[in-house]
Amino acid sequence: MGPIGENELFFLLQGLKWTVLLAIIGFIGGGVFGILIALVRTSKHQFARLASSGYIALFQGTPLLMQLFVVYYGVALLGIDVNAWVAVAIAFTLHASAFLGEIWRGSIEAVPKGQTEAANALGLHYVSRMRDVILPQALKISMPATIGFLVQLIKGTSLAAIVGFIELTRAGQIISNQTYRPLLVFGIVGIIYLMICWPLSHVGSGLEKRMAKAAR
Amino acid sequence: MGYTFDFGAVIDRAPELFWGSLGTLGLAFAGMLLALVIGVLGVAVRTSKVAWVRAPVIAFVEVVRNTPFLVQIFFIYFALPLMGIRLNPTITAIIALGINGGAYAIEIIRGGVESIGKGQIEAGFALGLHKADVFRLIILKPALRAIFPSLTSQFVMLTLTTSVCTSIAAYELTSAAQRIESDTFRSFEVYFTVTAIYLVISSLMMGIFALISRSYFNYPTR
Amino acid sequence: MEGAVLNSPNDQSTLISLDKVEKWYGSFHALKNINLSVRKGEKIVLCGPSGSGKSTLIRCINALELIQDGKIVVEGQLLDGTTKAVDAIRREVGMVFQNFNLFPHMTVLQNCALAPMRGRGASRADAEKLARKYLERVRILDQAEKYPAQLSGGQQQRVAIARALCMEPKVMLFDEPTSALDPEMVKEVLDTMIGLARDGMTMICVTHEMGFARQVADRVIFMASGEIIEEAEPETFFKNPKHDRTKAFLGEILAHH
Amino acid sequence: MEGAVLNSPNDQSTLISLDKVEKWYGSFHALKNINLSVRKGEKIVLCGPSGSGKSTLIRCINALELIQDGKIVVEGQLLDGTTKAVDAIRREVGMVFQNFNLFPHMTVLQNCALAPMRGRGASRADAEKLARKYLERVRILDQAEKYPAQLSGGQQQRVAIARALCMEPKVMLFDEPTSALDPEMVKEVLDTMIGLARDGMTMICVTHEMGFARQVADRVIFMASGEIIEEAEPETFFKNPKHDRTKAFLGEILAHH
Amino acid sequence: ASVEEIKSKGTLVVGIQGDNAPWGFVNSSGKQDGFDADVATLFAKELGVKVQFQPLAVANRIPALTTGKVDILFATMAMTQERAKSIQYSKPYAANTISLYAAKADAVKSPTDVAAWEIGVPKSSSQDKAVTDAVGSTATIRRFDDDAATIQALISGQVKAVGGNQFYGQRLDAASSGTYERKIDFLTTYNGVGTRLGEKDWNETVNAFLDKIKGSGELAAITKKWMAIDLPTFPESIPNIPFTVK
Ligand SMILES: Nc1ncnc2c1ncn2[C@@H]1O[C@H](COP(=O)(O)OP(=O)(O)OP(=O)(O)O)[C@@H](O)[C@H]1O
Ligand SMILES: Nc1ncnc2c1ncn2[C@@H]1O[C@H](COP(=O)(O)OP(=O)(O)OP(=O)(O)O)[C@@H](O)[C@H]1O
Ligand SMILES: [Mg+2]
Ligand SMILES: [Mg+2]
Repeated sequence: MGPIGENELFFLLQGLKWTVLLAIIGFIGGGVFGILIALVRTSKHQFARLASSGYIALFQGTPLLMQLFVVYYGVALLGIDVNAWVAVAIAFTLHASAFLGEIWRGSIEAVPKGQTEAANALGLHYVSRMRDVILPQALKISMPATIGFLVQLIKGTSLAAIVGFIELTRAGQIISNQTYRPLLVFGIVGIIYLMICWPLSHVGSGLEKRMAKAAR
Repeated sequence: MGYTFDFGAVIDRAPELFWGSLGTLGLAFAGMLLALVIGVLGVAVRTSKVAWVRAPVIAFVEVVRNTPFLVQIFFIYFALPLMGIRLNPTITAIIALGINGGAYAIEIIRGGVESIGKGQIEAGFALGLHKADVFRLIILKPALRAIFPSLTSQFVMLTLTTSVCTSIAAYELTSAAQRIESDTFRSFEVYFTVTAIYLVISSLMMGIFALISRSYFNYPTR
Repeated sequence: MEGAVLNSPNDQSTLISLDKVEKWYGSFHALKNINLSVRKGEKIVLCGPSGSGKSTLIRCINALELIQDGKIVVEGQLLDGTTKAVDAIRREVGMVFQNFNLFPHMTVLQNCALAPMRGRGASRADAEKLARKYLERVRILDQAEKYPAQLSGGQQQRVAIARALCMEPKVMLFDEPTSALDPEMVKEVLDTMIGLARDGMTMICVTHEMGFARQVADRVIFMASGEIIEEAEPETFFKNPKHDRTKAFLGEILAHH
Repeated sequence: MEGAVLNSPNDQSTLISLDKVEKWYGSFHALKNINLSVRKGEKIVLCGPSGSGKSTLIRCINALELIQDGKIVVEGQLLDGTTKAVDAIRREVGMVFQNFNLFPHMTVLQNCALAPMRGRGASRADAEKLARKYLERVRILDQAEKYPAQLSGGQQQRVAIARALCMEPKVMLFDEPTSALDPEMVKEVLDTMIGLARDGMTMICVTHEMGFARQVADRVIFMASGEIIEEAEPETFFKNPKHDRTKAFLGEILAHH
Repeated sequence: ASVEEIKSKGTLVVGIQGDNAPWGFVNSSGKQDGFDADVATLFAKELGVKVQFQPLAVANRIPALTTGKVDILFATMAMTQERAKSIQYSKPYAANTISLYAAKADAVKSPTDVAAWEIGVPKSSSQDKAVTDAVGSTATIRRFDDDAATIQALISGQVKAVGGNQFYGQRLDAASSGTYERKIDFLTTYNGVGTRLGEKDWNETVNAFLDKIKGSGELAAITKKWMAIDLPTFPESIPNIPFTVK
């Protein structure tokens, strides 16, 4: 039963470092593949649509913890040793791309058909149609949902504890079990999360305001 | 590695998994309903023109979205009793899920509301409708349609989040699984089985939402 | 007798008045010193070049735009952004938008039945009966069960007109109500509007249908660059326009037809 | 000389051909046995009552609607939903939508510069120069930095026209391009279109501006209920309509004006 | 990997608990510490290799061993028949007494007195098993993630009693001095070192090592250091839990 002092706070900050790194991996992997999933999911090809909706159902529908577990331990059962970083990168990318893909798919479909038609009538090819016309409008609709998910992803990095990362939540648990002050420790952990997630919300509403300039 | 799978032990405990699944479904549906109510009411207030009306909702959203669910559920379960409010694990779990899901739902739905053309709102006012009617009859449905996949995703996430409720000893699938695992030590078998059950539950959820979407949002758009 | 009703409304009270109204969009001066007063039963035609502020003006009358200076009074109520009665006023003022603004998630019938049900508390059956009546008037009853996205441009415009008529308002604001219609349909819709005018409805109509202006209007108002340039009875307006800008504009209309 | 260019295009090759085209929206039969062939440089005016299928027809030519039966060939390419070259064809076919479909997140200038930059790979500077040229032609260059939501109805329509012209296409499809304009502006826009016609552009134009039809069209096509009822040179069309439906329709136009 | 392979590799990967003070936990300077850590360090010294700790959660201790992520478990593994089917236990090297703790004000003499109570335990722990066996049919068992949450549940009044081990008394006293006391002792369990089934070399090496430190007094010293108690007496055998590979 100990007090919460400098040492403990420093330990939490060490955890924070991992949290941030893991979140960055998730953002990048999820963002890149999420866009791909969203585009495939809204494509003309029936098979591609079906495959991508299966992908989304699978990786949205199973707990991230299980995905991590399967990638790290399950693959090891097959005799392939997976490095913890690789496991985390794969699992987070699968998870985040499924969610972001579905969020963006929805907002792409929410852009009025007339916009696609106008882009088509201008003879724009697929890439330009998406990049210049559809995605900017879709992004605006999806912004609150996207920020919401990224914030959840930051917090979801705590699950990486199962493959041995002592990130923020795990560090909090450890300290809680040493000091027997779960409320205080998790209160501090909560505040640290608040401090790293808040800027993200802030960036989100800033982007929203910029895009609102062109509101109809 | 010479690991041989043996699902016998897991199959023996099928009834527990079944009741655990029902617990998860119950928590998920109740939490979702509460989240939807909070989301819709919250967004009505959140999109108000008056700053001091918006402020509490914004604060609620920021605090709840940016702190871990575990912290929230711990707070309700362990800290509220110190202030004289004692709730049992199931009620605690539902409230925590509802509040957490509600905060995300408010923001998601707001995205939809803001995608509605100004002309729609003006037309509603021009017909002499009250603010509340304009929101309820004119904005809400197209707004929900615009963000429905995001909302579905959030609710699938909420369904999976029910597993955290095991930490305050609420009865659901993960706690059943953990018990089976600690009794049998068939970790892989238990995890695979539970993952499959979660997949079934969330596919069910996605299916229900797809059905709602298909019957409720089936109007054509330009 | 009809002519008498048409040209001298029996009630002389002022229903709408605008007094030194100024409207800015950011740094763009959209309405400049607008003074206008409309008596009960009066019909006004508003015309002028594209971008001259016609839509802005009628939107202000329905409190859809905030003004920066001046006063607008509708039915004795000052519109100043805090008016509690604004919903009640709007219930008496029907409006047909230039771009229709139909509700995409409601069928044509639901679009039209909405205001009677929610605004006046009519039963669904009564509201739908009323809706059918006005849909029939604009010859589009056969499309009652379709959604707006399934209609042609002209059909949408007629639904927008029917929807506003279903409010059975005291005042109607029309923003180019026949722009998307073919000549046959233009005639039918104008005939409907003439009928309304005969029944004593107050009307402000943005249009370039000069036949309609001649036949129905008590006054024609010509706007340019946010200002009211000229205001006169149709006869005088068409025969002896005072202002050069008006002359040029009318020259176009006459040459064109 | 101008008249010669106008009435007998020097190239006789067929640019667009529709053969027994049938289009259904669900159970609604929108286009019935449409046969039409347009030579290079030809100008066609399409008219007919509201809901008769005019917009649907020109949308089919740009492959924006799938047809259920028949064949559409544009520039030698069969449009059957699998055509690879459809983007390339669309790059040669400009279109002005009845409801404009401007891109709300881009300024007027960006709306117009997009196609030249992305379709033809022009540099930004060149594309903007082109955009300014056509914006000037429709008298709206002063609004270049505004967003569509900040424009009046007529201004939006002119931007839509400028945007299509910036593609400098071989064929233009106009869907009621002057519906939201005042008479002065109508004249200016029609003059612009006459200029394009003189330069040999192929055009299909949905319009009820009969002056324009008389002055420019090689053929006038009259549609009703999804069918082509009558098809003739303007002179014949206006003076000796064959079909009763056409006569009734034209009667309205003439009485009306 | 065999013992010989580890010796030539020079590093022993030990699976250990990361958050179960004082058994095994990562201290706030980020170092693995605790009773198990000390014993494992001695073991590595015995083999002449470096020790590398892999902190594990309760749930993934056995998978980490069976998939070869760790070489051996010094992970507070209470010896049970079921677990003995998945891993090979060594001879016991630590003991754990499980008791019921409740407020002094509540009179409890025998398990029948707690019928209809809500009782908290850390899930999947030995306390869980012991309390469930003893009163699971009459009382409501609430299973929490860890000791900290279990103790907090008692302090918050969410449960009336908790099933705890020998450390709970001092922790409850620190939280609320003089309010709670030990009521009933259920049983004592023993911890063993875990190795993979059938790997005779590991089992024999560990048993020999344990005998040695029991004899030399090193284990007693470590026990005193972390638990403030004398070395318990260990049973020679436990039914259905073999200490050696046949
Ligand atoms: N939100 C806005 N921001 C900036 N300028 C605007 C905005 N809305 C309208 N304007 C400008 O105000 C002027 C008047 O617009 P208004 O819509 O009233 O014109 P109008 O007379 O109805 O024209 P039209 O006949 O083309 O519909 C136009 O020049 C337009 O560009
Ligand atoms: N998506 C749809 N589903 C069902 N019916 C439709 C759909 N789109 C159009 N229609 C119907 O097809 C017919 C032809 O429509 P179209 O838009 O081509 O008419 P139009 O000749 O352009 O009329 P207008 O002059 O009013 O614009 C109309 O009766 C319309 O109701
Ligand atoms: Mg206007
Ligand atoms: Mg049309």
